[in-house]
Amino acid sequence: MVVRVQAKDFDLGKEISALTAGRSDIGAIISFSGLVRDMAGDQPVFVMELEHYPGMTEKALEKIEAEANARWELQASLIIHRYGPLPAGANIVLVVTASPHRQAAFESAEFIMDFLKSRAPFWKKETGETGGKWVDARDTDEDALNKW
Amino acid sequence: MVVRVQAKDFDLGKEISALTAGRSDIGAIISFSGLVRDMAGDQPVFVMELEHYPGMTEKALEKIEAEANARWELQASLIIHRYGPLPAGANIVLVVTASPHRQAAFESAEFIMDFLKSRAPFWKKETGETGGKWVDARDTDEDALNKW
Amino acid sequence: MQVLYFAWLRERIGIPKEQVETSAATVADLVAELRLREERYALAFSDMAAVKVAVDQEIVDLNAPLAGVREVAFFPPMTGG
Amino acid sequence: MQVLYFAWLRERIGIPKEQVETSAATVADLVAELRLREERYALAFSDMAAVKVAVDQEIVDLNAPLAGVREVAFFPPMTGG
Repeated sequence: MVVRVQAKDFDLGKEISALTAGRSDIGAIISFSGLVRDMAGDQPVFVMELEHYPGMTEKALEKIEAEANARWELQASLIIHRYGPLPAGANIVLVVTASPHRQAAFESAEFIMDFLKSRAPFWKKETGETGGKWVDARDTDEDALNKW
Repeated sequence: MVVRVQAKDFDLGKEISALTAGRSDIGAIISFSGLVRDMAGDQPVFVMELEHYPGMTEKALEKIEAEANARWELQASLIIHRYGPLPAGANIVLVVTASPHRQAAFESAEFIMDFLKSRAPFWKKETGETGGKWVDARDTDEDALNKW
Repeated sequence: MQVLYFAWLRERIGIPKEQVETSAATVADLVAELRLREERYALAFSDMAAVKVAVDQEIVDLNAPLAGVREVAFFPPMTGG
Repeated sequence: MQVLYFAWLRERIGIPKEQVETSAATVADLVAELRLREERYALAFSDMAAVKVAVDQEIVDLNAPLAGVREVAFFPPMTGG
């Protein structure tokens, strides 16, 4: 179980290699990468500013990760979330789960992402041609929690 | 849409970088890696031999990938499946899907894996202390198709 | 206690955090006090349906008590991931 | 036509493929012919519930016709992924 909140970029391949190095008991690894899209609806996005609540962010992510590990048989899990100004195309978040079974790896990664979206204290501001705009929370993200 | 059936290993990080290079419209990328586990039940596994049906394999994987692209809004998709003798801990399969939306990326990757498990002509033989044994198809893998 | 503001609450109030001396019993009481201070607070807290609260880094609702609390944070619904 | 065998069917029959001259009308007829050839074929095809068939690289069932077919493959249920 690893949680990192950082400004700098991450390397998905290296992170997964580090999780699996020296072991041969893992059957399935899921990675989810979230990236800054260059459009929000029909408006271009040049940069996304990620603000967060240092201290609470780490706690919230650790709680979500611990809950995933309690619900599923995981052999490894990782959450990396970036903050600061991120240009279009940049990595925002990486979630990795490893399990003997593919279903557990899929479900736990989806669970972590669903809770991270509306339970971790991050706020996104998109800046494009018309200036900056805080991204509204979506009802569908809150609804996504109900399935778990 | 890319399908590769190969004996040699793959590098997950490089594959994803190649899919996303030079573009900034992707919102979510899922990767699924399947690996050779060192145990089958309580029996050690030293090597897994993957046999396949050249020609039909590629067709079957292309069909599954095309179906995923028809069902979900995907910006990129990739299936790599290895064959031949693979030691414990080795990569077997990589599935990557990219989409503007995380739900589409998750669902399509799971769809591809579910169909790949029982619709692509691969057969696994595990060799451990007691010799080689063909892996039986599991009813749960066939059942997994019904949800789609 | 330390009071923190994030995202558009921070922008509207104009500062990321401040030390507040208060005898407010609950979060709601604290919000009522802050609203009376200045226009920018009144504006930031004009629609509490759009504001979430954490007390000592745990999400709570408006009637949460403030006794013994060191840190209160106000922010819009979260949009991570 | 070309007939292919995979996994334990290949092992039991002892060869990965062979050219078969047949006038069998369906896959089931072909299986009946092969069974009569030698013990190893009879053994391989003793439980057809455990055998899948592809005709020209498409999965079919046992009553699929063989007219114009170039390639028939027999194998156990697939276990990829």
